[in-house]
Amino acid sequence: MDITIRVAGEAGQGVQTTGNLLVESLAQLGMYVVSTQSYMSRIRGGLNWFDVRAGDQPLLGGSERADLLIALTEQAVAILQEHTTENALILYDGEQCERDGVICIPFTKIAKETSHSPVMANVVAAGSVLTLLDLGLKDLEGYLERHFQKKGPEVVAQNIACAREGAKCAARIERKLGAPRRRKAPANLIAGAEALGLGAATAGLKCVFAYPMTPSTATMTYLAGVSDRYGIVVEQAEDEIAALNMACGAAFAGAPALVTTSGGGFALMVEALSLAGMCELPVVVVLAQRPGPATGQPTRTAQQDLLFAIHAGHGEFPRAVYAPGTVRQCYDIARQALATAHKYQTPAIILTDQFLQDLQQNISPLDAALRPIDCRVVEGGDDYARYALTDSGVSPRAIPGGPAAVIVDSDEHDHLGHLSESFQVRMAQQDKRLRKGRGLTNEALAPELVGPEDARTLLIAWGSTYGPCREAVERLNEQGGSFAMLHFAQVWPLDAKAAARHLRADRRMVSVEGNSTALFASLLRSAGLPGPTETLLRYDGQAFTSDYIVSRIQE
Amino acid sequence: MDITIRVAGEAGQGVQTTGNLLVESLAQLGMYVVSTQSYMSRIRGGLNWFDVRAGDQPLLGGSERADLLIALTEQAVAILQEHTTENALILYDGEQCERDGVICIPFTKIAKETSHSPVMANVVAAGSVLTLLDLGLKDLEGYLERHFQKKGPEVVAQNIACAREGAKCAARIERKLGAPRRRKAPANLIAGAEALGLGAATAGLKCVFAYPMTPSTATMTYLAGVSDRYGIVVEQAEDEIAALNMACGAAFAGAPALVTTSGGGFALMVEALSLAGMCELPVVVVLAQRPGPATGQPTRTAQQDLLFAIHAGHGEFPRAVYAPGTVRQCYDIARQALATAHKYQTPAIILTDQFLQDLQQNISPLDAALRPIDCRVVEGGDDYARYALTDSGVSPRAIPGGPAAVIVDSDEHDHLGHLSESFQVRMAQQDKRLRKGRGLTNEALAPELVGPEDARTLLIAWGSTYGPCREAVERLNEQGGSFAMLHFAQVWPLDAKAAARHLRADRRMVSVEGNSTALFASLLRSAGLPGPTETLLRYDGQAFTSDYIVSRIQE
Amino acid sequence: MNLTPADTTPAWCPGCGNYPILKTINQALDECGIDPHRIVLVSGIGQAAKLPHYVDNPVNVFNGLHGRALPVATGIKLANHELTVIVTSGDGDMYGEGGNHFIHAIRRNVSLKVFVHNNQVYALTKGQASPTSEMGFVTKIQSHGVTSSPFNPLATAIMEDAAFVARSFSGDQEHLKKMMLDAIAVQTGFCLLDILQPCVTFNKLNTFRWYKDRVRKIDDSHDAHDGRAALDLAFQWGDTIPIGVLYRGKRKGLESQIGALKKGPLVKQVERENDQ
Amino acid sequence: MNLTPADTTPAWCPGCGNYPILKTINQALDECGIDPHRIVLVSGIGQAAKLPHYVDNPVNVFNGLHGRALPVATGIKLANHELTVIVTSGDGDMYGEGGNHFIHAIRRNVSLKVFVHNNQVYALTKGQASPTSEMGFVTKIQSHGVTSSPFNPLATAIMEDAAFVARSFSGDQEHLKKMMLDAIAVQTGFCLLDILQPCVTFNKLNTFRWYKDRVRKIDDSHDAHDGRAALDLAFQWGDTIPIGVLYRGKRKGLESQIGALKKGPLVKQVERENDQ
Ligand SMILES: Cc1ncc(C[n+]2csc(CCOP(=O)(O)OP(=O)(O)O)c2C)c(N)n1
Ligand SMILES: Cc1ncc(C[n+]2csc(CCOP(=O)(O)OP(=O)(O)O)c2C)c(N)n1
Ligand code: SF4
Ligand code: SF4
Ligand SMILES: [Mg+2]
Ligand SMILES: [Mg+2]
Repeated sequence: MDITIRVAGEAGQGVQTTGNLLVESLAQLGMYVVSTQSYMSRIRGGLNWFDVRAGDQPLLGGSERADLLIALTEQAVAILQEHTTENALILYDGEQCERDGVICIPFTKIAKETSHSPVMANVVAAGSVLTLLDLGLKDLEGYLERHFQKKGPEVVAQNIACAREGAKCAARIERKLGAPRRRKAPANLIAGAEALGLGAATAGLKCVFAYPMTPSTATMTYLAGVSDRYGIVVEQAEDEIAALNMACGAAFAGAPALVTTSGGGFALMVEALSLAGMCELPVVVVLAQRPGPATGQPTRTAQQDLLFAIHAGHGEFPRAVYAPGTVRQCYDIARQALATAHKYQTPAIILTDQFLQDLQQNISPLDAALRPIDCRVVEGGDDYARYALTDSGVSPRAIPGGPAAVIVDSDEHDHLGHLSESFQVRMAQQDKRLRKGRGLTNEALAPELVGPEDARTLLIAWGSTYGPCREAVERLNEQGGSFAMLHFAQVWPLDAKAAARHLRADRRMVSVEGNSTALFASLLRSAGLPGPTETLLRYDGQAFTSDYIVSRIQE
Repeated sequence: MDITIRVAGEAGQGVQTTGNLLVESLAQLGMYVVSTQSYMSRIRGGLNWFDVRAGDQPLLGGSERADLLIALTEQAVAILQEHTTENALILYDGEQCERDGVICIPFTKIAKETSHSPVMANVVAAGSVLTLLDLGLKDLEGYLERHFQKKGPEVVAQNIACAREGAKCAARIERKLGAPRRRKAPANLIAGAEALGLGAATAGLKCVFAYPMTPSTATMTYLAGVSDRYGIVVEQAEDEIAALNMACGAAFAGAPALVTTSGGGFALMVEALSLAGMCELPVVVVLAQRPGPATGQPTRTAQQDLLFAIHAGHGEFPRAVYAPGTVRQCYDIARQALATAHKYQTPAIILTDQFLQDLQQNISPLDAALRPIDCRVVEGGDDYARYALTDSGVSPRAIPGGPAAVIVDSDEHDHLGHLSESFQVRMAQQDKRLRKGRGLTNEALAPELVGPEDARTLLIAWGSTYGPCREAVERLNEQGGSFAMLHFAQVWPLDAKAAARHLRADRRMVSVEGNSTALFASLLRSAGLPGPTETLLRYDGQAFTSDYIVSRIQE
Repeated sequence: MNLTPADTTPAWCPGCGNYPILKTINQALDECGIDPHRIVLVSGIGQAAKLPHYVDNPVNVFNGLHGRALPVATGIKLANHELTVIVTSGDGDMYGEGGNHFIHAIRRNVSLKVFVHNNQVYALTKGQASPTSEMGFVTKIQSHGVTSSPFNPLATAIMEDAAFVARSFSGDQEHLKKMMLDAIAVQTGFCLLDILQPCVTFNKLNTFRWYKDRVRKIDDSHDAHDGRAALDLAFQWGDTIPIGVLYRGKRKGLESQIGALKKGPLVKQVERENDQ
Repeated sequence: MNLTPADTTPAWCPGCGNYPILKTINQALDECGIDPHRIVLVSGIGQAAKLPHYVDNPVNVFNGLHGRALPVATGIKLANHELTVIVTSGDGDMYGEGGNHFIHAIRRNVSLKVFVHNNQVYALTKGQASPTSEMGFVTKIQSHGVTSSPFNPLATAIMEDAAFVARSFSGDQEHLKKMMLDAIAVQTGFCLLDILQPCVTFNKLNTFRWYKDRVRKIDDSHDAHDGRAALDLAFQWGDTIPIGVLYRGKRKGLESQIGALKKGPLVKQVERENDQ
């Protein structure tokens, strides 16, 4: 059993703080929680919402409809009321509301009266919600005590008073909401954006070069926050071109480097991506997708940049493209991408998106200790050849400062790195670079099958749709369906052999993608794999949910 | 019958002038000629060559080996001697040469003696060559007279004297080369780069924004040369980003605009390409390919940017990607690209490459008269909506300055062009944009079949390999083979129906491509078409020739 | 879900310096005497760059990519040099991502009116340092404070001999309107108007008060044709910050130096050719 | 076909100003006292940018993309600030395609030695105008002559308070060497050395003679810490062109302001961590 609480209001009204307090409180209570966000490209006004979903089983995605809507504005009620479940409760932060079925609890007013300031309205709301869920205030009060300890006993007392006022109001409401059972779910919450950053930081990342761009900025900001702890240099570049070129320079000189950006910024990095391919530099690009073309819907989510990322850059060079599906995978794949980039001395790209960046989950703690990936280099000497021909295509890498002179060149070059006009040298070097593709393919992450091997319908998913798809499969199977999901956390190169075992033309295969032209389906076909027989696409800027998939798949 | 003359020497030594004089002379004589170029990325030194091929039938590409090598340096002999045909003649511009089988005619010295300056060495060489081909000097002399008339009778006389001296030396050589028969081939020579420019200029192009980059600069320079005649503004941008954004601005304001670039510059244009897709602006990008990744082989040829061009840009938007195969197609397709971009208000890309840019042919004159494509706009009024929803996806286009306020936005926008956060508006506009893809697909150029419908082997070609492939097919069929070629001058969207008629899995299908990973083969598969059974790839930076294809296809 | 179909009412915070700029530009557009249909507002991306969607008059708008307003505006001006092309942009948009276009557009001296809402911060992306942020300015990214020295747009424009270089303050609407009208009135060449604009949400250092206390109108005695004097003013940034017209250059605008435009705007030629 | 396997002998025209620059840099690298293995030469693309392949000493080389030498060099310096990072670039590379990095690298004051071979033309692409081409300069693209005013790199660098701003001339090797050594000797901050370099093939206007007749060494009395005086010198371009050190700024270099680098270069930390 699970329940979805939606906090909605204008940007700047505290939607996020309220949501965060709720999700933290419910996590403290031992429930499994996720939170997702929906916001506009503005700092004030408009309509944003923050969804908190809590359940007695691990949850992986959001819901289409809320069971409890906490509306901070009338507009929020007006627009979101019809997106609630049948018996939903709607609380409005005000003293009266013209709409039917809306319960008024003036959180802000109560906060002002109780603490002489409106800021604790979120605590009032939390008190109301916990009461409506019949969960009691004990844990919330404990949390508030710990959290505000530093600010002194008065602040703690005010907070607790606010929570109790909220509870009092809610106690008057007859209808209650059933709460999920309390489990021993992990208490610590982490978002995809942070898990990605933590995975990279613990893998030994040493510099981040970035230009702010939603929804990648969250990772950049997270890394700036932990930079002192892990000894990371975070440099804000003048533009994205500079960012990736800086990363190329740092990688050349021996410091593991990463850039964060979104589609428009990635577009500007494409030339330097090709540079990294040519000079064989280990760089990682975090490409947090949002709907395009162009500026598009800057704060929404999408999976439109798949083929762009795979084919970006002039010329042909090997690369790895990952697409984590869960918060935990964000952590693992950040590490994996850095390791692959270093092992194969070539760029790796991580495709994430606004949905996954903002997705918070309470999962068992991710290891925050430094466990650097292998990025050892060779010493080299007078006869050092940066691009020595090898079977694997990978040449021993030295860095400047040691006994070898390290020479890299964006022109075609010989084994020493000097520019060369020789056709033979060109062939030898291009073949060498391409040979790395073999190793990359051998090590490609196999797609993960969830559900029965012989399910009649296979949902094909990649990247952030993991959660919604997996939940959908489970729900559909509970309803007696025969569904499975095949999820790709690496989209290039593909582990085609493993995929082929599941992609069988004799069953219904539905490609579930956050884009309008079924890009992954096309990728599978181009790899000679049986293409999906159907597509289930969403490209309005909103994230998939299991609700959405379940309702569309049965059509 | 045809013959290949190769002029080779250092950059700056006059390889190109000599080659040009020869190809012009042979064209004047009524032969069918082509010339191709091979040069290094430097202004002086190294080894460049210029191939002139003349025949009694229309020719479409170059040769691997020369029948007559005119070496301006010893190094040219040393390197290129082994790339001559069995009974080839080798002339060396010097008084002695250590190598066997080399005939010394000191062109430069003769020029100096005859005209007191080395510049006319090329005329001496031309005199020798024509004599070796037993063609007489009459036409050459006429040509020199016309050409140097303006410089006065003395210069003309000196030129003629030089030619005669060259002829005299050659007359002493016993072995002669058979010359192709003289036909009535057209006299005027034109290169792919120029035909592209002329096609665009006569189609009504009004501005060119570009940043120099080999091998696209030739088109930019050609257009600068004819800018006064056609009233074209040629603005050199500070970088490629500026170039395409300027073109977007100009297109918005109503002036047909084009940019020229190569892979690295195109990489920088990718964000603005997406802008053109979003704002629905008719812009044309000439992408002259050279081998990558990165700076790669800046003066060589390649077809590596196919999938990059097709998928470039974040988000999904319609585009047309053309790949002319012949000099004449360069002209036609420049026009077509401008027309398509305007009809569908979306970007069009022309993929050409160094080989085709430099390829000169004598073809019947291209129409140099202005015949503007349809780029009429509507007037609009107070209620004008730039992005009105239509069945075709194409909205009536107005431009600023008239009675309508024209509003375009790189954010997702409503029908008026104002930025919108509405999910419905997003869907409506994304669907509208994508609907243009239907029209684009319906109008896609069908691939051209050359050779018998039921040939046992089908060569699949796109872009500049047209000539070499077609010649190879003809030669192979003359030798009793069963070959045909299917050539795509448009690679996106594909005319899949027309292609499917020829792409039959029951025969040998060889994808002939100037890249290392068979990009077009992958494109065909992704379109659900039967992929080629084999590939014939060249990616050393040199152009395909029929020789190369014939020798490899029989392997 | 039925969210507002279009955002044509300002999405700015209460108290934001962009409001008075919008108000003033509305007045300036009204008063400048130019038919709104012959005006194009060009912008990039940022809080400031949203302005074109909010103006009262039915002007033409090209709201392009972050940092790329100038090349777009240049293309528009070359296609139809009879249009008045006004760029409205932020400090990040114009001097950060768009820096290369800024220095080269001035060299080109293309006749644009460039209004930069300089709030010394990246506002739309929630408060990172911009090229004009003060040294020491602390943000979530620059957590130990900005270490780069701020970019000086006015000095750059003067040094490059722009046609018109001025500064104003969103808190002095009268002055701002005058500067806008002055810029619009310039016949030929590149016009830069840098506008100090408090961002109440992300810049707690350079507040309304902070600016208010420092801005001082440039003395009437200043000769805007004197480059050295103009540069001296451009370098003043401390207890007093000069506002007003710092510099006026004399070079001709790009459009008037191109042969192909002598016969009239390109778009007119397109029209003629298409009608034949 | 067996073309030369690698191009490590200069591919320049006889008489090109790049030769004396190469010769001088070889000497400077010899004489500066720095272990060549601790030097990195970074370049973009162009005739000038090929230089790193030709130097005598076995230094480290990153020959990157056109216009992008500065960000690459910045990344290198941040990864290992114990390296001496020298950028060799052309006027197109540095001030055209790379213009945005130029203005922001100076703001950042990252400790690089930037040598620009300024031949006032795009040579490698065969003679188009560059940002420093003179007005009126005729090329196949600028067929009616350049109309933009030339970019002034020295004034820009002075205005942005670079650590070291100098000009030299490839025709005066002694002076050039001194300038190179001076730049290399600067302990911290961004160093710009703009080198006038005749291109005998594509620039028939600014020839060796043309430069020779105009360059004049800056007087010993000039105080390089005086920004105004330095700017005055930077604006001199006509019958006399000053060469020498125009300006010395006092800001600390970027690397010395970053906390994470206090414990030593990042690469050392990587090494330590990998060894554990
Ligand atoms: C290529 C690209 N990079 C980054 C962004 C994200 N972005 C949007 S606005 C902005 C900064 C805006 O700062 P400024 O121009 O000063 O405007 P303000 O919001 O302060 O008015 C950034 C970095 C983008 N849209 N495109
Ligand atoms: C992105 C990109 N655009 C264009 C080019 C082509 N290109 C190579 S060098 C060059 C100009 C070089 O001029 P400059 O830097 O002044 O060097 P010079 O050759 O004069 O020494 C250009 C435009 C390129 N390599 N990459
Ligand atoms: S964030 Fe700053 S610039 Fe943006 S609207 Fe708010 S106050 Fe204005
Ligand atoms: S073209 Fe100019 S810059 Fe290049 S090598 Fe020749 S003289 Fe030097
Ligand atoms: Mg700002
Ligand atoms: Mg140059």
